Amino acid sequence: MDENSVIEALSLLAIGMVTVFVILGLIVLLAKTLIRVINRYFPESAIAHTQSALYADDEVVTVISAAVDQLTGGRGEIVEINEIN
Amino acid sequence: MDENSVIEALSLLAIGMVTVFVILGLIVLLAKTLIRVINRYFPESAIAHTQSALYADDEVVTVISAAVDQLTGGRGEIVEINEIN
Amino acid sequence: MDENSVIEALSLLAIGMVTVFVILGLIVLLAKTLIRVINRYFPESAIAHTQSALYADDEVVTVISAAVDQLTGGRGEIVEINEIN
Amino acid sequence: MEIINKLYDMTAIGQLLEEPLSFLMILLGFVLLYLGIKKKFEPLLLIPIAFGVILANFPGGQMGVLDADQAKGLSDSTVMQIAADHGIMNMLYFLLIKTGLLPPLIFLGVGALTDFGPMLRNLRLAYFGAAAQIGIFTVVVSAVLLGFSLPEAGALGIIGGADGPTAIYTAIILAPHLLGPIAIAAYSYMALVPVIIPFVVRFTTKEKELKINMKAEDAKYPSKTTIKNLKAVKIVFPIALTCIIALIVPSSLPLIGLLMFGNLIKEVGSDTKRLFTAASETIMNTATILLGLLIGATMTAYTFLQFQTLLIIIGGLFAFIISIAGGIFAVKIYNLFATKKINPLIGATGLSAVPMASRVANEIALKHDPGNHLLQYAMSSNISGVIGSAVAAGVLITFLGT
Amino acid sequence: MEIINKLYDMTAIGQLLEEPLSFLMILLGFVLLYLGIKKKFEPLLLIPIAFGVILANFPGGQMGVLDADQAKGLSDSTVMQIAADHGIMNMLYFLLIKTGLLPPLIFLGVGALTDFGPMLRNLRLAYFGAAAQIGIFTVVVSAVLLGFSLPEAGALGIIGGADGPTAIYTAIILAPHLLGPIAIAAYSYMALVPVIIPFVVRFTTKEKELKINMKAEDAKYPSKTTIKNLKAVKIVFPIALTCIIALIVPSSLPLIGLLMFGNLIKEVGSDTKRLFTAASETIMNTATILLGLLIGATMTAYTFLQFQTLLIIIGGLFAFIISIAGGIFAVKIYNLFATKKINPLIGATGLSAVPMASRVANEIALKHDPGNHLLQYAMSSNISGVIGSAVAAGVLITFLGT
Amino acid sequence: MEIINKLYDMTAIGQLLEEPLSFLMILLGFVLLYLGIKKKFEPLLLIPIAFGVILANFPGGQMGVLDADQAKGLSDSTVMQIAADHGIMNMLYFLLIKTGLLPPLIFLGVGALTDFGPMLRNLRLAYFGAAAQIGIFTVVVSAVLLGFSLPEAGALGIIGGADGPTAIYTAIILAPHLLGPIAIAAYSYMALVPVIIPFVVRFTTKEKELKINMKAEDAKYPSKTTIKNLKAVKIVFPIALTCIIALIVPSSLPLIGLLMFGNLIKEVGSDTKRLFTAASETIMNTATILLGLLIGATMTAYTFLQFQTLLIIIGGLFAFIISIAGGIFAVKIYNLFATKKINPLIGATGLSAVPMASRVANEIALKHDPGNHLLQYAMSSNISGVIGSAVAAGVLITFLGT
Ligand code: NA
Ligand code: NA
Ligand code: NA
Repeated sequence: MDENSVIEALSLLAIGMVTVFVILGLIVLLAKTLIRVINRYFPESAIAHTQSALYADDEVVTVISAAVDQLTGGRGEIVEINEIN
Repeated sequence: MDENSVIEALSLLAIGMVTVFVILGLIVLLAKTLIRVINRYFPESAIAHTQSALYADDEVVTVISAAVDQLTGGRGEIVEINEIN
Repeated sequence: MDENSVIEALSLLAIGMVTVFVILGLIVLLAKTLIRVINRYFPESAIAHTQSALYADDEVVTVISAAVDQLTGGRGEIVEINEIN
Repeated sequence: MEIINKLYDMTAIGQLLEEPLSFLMILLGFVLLYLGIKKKFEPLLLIPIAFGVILANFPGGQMGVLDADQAKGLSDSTVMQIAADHGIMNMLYFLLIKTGLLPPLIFLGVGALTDFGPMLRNLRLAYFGAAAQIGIFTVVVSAVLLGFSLPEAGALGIIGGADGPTAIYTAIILAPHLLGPIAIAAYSYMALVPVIIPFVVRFTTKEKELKINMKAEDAKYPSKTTIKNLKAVKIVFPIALTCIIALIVPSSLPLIGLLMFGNLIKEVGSDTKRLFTAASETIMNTATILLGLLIGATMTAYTFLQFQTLLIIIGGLFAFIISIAGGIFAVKIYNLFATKKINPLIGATGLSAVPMASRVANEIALKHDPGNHLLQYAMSSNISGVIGSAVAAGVLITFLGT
Repeated sequence: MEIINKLYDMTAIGQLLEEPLSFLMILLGFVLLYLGIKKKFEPLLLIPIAFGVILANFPGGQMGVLDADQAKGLSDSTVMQIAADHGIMNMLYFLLIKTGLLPPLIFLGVGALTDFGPMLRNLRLAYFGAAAQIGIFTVVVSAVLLGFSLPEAGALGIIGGADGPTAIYTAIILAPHLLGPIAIAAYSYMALVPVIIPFVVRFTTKEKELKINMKAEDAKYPSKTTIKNLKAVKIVFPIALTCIIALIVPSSLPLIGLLMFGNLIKEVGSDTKRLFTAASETIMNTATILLGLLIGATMTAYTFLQFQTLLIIIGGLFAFIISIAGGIFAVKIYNLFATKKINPLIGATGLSAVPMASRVANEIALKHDPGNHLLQYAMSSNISGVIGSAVAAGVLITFLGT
Repeated sequence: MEIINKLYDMTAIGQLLEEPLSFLMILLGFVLLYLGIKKKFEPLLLIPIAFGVILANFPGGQMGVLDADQAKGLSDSTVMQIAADHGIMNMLYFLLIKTGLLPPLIFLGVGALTDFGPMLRNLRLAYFGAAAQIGIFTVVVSAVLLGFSLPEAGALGIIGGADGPTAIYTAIILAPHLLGPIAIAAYSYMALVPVIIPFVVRFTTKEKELKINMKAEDAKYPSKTTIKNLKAVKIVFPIALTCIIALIVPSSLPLIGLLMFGNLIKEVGSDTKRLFTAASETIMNTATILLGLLIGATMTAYTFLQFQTLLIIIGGLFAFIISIAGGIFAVKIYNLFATKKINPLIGATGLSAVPMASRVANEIALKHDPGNHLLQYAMSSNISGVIGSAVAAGVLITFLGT
């Protein structure tokens, strides 16, 4: 154990924690800006669309799963349902 | 810019275009020969089979697609139907 | 052809055949021990479960296959049915 | 204070301010991302290229490929040394790009996804895939006149082949330092085919020509040969084609050989399903993602922001235009002598850029005559154009490669 | 008799008896197999590692990676020479691990499987992914005090990042001779998160704090911004994040850059489906299997059975504990000043170990209040913890790498 | 005129006329394609090999692997240098074949596709997978008598193991210059198993023996042990087997170790699904396509059209015949002493060539007694024959490898 190393390790502790906080701060800041800019200039019908689509999908998946379940006695699994673009 | 290079580039223009035409000519010739030879010696029930199979396939695919459509509310897609050998 | 090589080849014949028999003997011995140990200490409901599952699977597969067959006119193939864990 | 200095040294800020041109490249990365994501310009290639550009131009991350001077002699280093000294991007670049490995691997996948049926049913039209290579060689001559070296001119001209992997393969062998701009030009113009083809068609064809109905001509002058056993023909064809190319332009073999092998294992069918999956999915997808990222990684400010790049971008466009026009005029000349007329759009698709060129040609034809579906015909010259440019690449590599 | 001698020389028995410690390693392999198969501790990593350990410690099969002394200078040999002299495991080790290639490739896949949605919806919580890196740096200091060199201490500390590929990447660069124990410690403690987190939580939090209901808080103090176009945000976010990291900690770029690229091609959707499949399946699965086997192969008796290994195992545990506690106390401090309270479990998940930490946190919360579903909130700090540890790794590599 | 000369020089015609034997090889390529495509002889291997042969024997395309003399010392060159000087096929050959990497990778996939169930249920029959290795060693002796060097003789003999990757791995290590003919012989005879086994059976067995009904024998003398927990046994078995092999014949470990690891990740099930997919699909398919092409690429006229090749083809056939007969006679000897009789077909399947040999044996049995389904029994000796030949390969490599 050498004293310089300990000092460098301690300075790393400072530098490292400052850096992660700065970076995550910048990321948060940037993400907020992004969201605001996109909300203002490209709002689209996004929320409604994606969310409802999500629920719809869930419903459909449930229906299909039930059908497959019945056919396979609970042993079948739907691996993938691809959405048509 | 050097004169020899220009001359070589021009000769490349000639060589290149001659080569692509010669090769595609040979390919066409060979393909025609192939078709003729296979038509004569290995005609099989090929046309009828492949073509009708094609249409049949299309029909079947349509039927299955319709079924899947109904089940998935138009969101499902048939990724692949493998034919049994 | 050199005499030493022939002798080495013959000794390889001996060594090789002894080795494969020894190894497969050890494997058999070990597998038997394994089976016995696992039978005694971790018997679980294994046989019943896996075997019946196997038959059940076959039945289910038959049913699904029949359905797919009917839909596809015999041209469809079930690529994979994944079991839910 | 010392800690702040250390922090500053850790960042890329200092170096970036010293190389402000890097900002321009990062901006270019954003533009390419926009084109790939929003405008859907060849997203499979442009998005990885764009991301590669961004990663490469931030200094300090070792994500950019060394320029030609820095890389001199590096082929003598082991991949481990390259990775240790210059990072994983350079390692992958030397292992996969410098060796010329990725383009043939992608051609293997392309072959497995190509159907030669339309070409076999309309062999006559395959010649226009030859005619439409004229842009390549014309631009080679022009580039030499503009001061490019012969190998550089060859790499520039091949953009006119309108085929990504062929252009990249040729550039790797003839002028690796121009790989970035050539790849960008090739894929951008391929993405712009829906704009470029109509533009050229407008200035080179007449309404009457565009109305030539291929199906009607076929009905008037029916072909004498029908293919009785298409499966057999499709299996033998790639083998035979490989032999012809191997005999005449062996330098094209790494491309055409793998293209045809991919096609063969597709046509053989279920017996080689595992090979088909490897070619068309595993290898193809992996090669695509790496190829894109690595091409992007070559586009550092120092390498890309040269006057040459501008000339390549312009030259590439001319190569495209001349190739399309070449195909069209070849049809016109053919029509002078033949009674069974051909729609000049079939010449335009000799460019390749499969299958978008064919779709564009089909749309133009339908605009002039709603009953004129010529997609299947266009696919014939379109696919033969792929072979044509690979052959042209072989010629260039033979005569200009070291 | 001579034949029996020859037979005996062929076997590994003689050599094994000379290196009896190898038995211990093989036994460790069995234990790891048991943990991976029966206890389901990170089976995707522990099973290949365990099998690699077993293969490596039977002498004569050339399935173990050379130790640092034996490997000195081997980076100058070609892969063919390495394979010929030391077998395929060493060849793959030098080609894929020594170069640092596999961890970024795995991050490419991880990115393609990560959803930043929860983090974007709860940005405030992302800070706790920073706080929970404290274990890394604290253990670096402690390790130096215990006599480790600085680079070794850095590699040891990074275990506290609770992220496999990051730990492995850092170890490869800072202290390749410690790769085995570090990887084992990292993955074992990640597998033990369901034990470690409740343990730390019990000693650092009060019942009342654990009952803080995130949804109720959200209802009381609703967020001002809603995301109107989530898809657009999710596409731009990985690009922007890459630029920030590239600017501040370029050394993290091989990890974060590929993580974000993987995420981008996932978010773009169907246009880049082929790239997504390559990243999340082909490359990810292949890299995982090879990474596991090769890490196992580094764990030979000579390399692993050192006092250092014991210290790494202990140090790694402390790094985990301190990171979790760091996250928890950061929340407590925040709660002192804020009116909108946060459940300290959200701090604990800043550790990363995605997504198990979040699931564990959710279960603890539900135990104290059956209506307190905080999974989505936990995922925010959880994912930001991945970024946090990659940044920490970049800092360590910048200052301690050669 | 000058242009025509240049054109002629570009083609392969001149060189081909100088090496007319290349035509013979190309012809052989066609024959192999015919066998693979039309006759369905191991299409997954023979079609890529055949295509590789065709590509390799057209001069000028750099698609053929250098012969031993030309390749001397090339392992000291980096892959980049090899690619630049000798093309991508040589680069891939040195990277993937010369290193011995592909056969173990294929064994990883084979293991993931193998079910040890039949063997575990009929352990007694596993011994015949040992007996049927006699052809290997007999032919080694014969080959030495015919003038082959010992390593060459070992590589020749291993054809009698009737297992592709094992034969290729052994040939790579013992006699890389014979790789092509050995691979061709191994896969051809494996494809011809439906002809060879009945032929040998006809001359070595009596009607009465072929009618021995395994199920009836089992009913008469029921086995004392039943497997109560098959899943557990199947998980522990590959681990235990690996340890035995590692202890006795460590040289087999690259093959057996990966075979068993592949099997383990299959048996563990859903927890290691990603690894299973990587092993049995991604890695397996990619390795198969490359292995085939590269083996074909080694078969240039100069290397293949040697008198040795003829001897290898003949020797390989004898190795097959003797192995089958060895298995059959081992059963006969066993039947002399045992009361519970065994059908000699179970001996024949000790050859390996999984699973075709078992299917052929089953058909022969059914022909003599329509109720005699012995497929499951045959699979036991069949699979143990795979282990047997990998062990034999290990012995040969230990004593004959440098
Ligand atoms: Na073209
Ligand atoms: Na973390
Ligand atoms: Na065998």
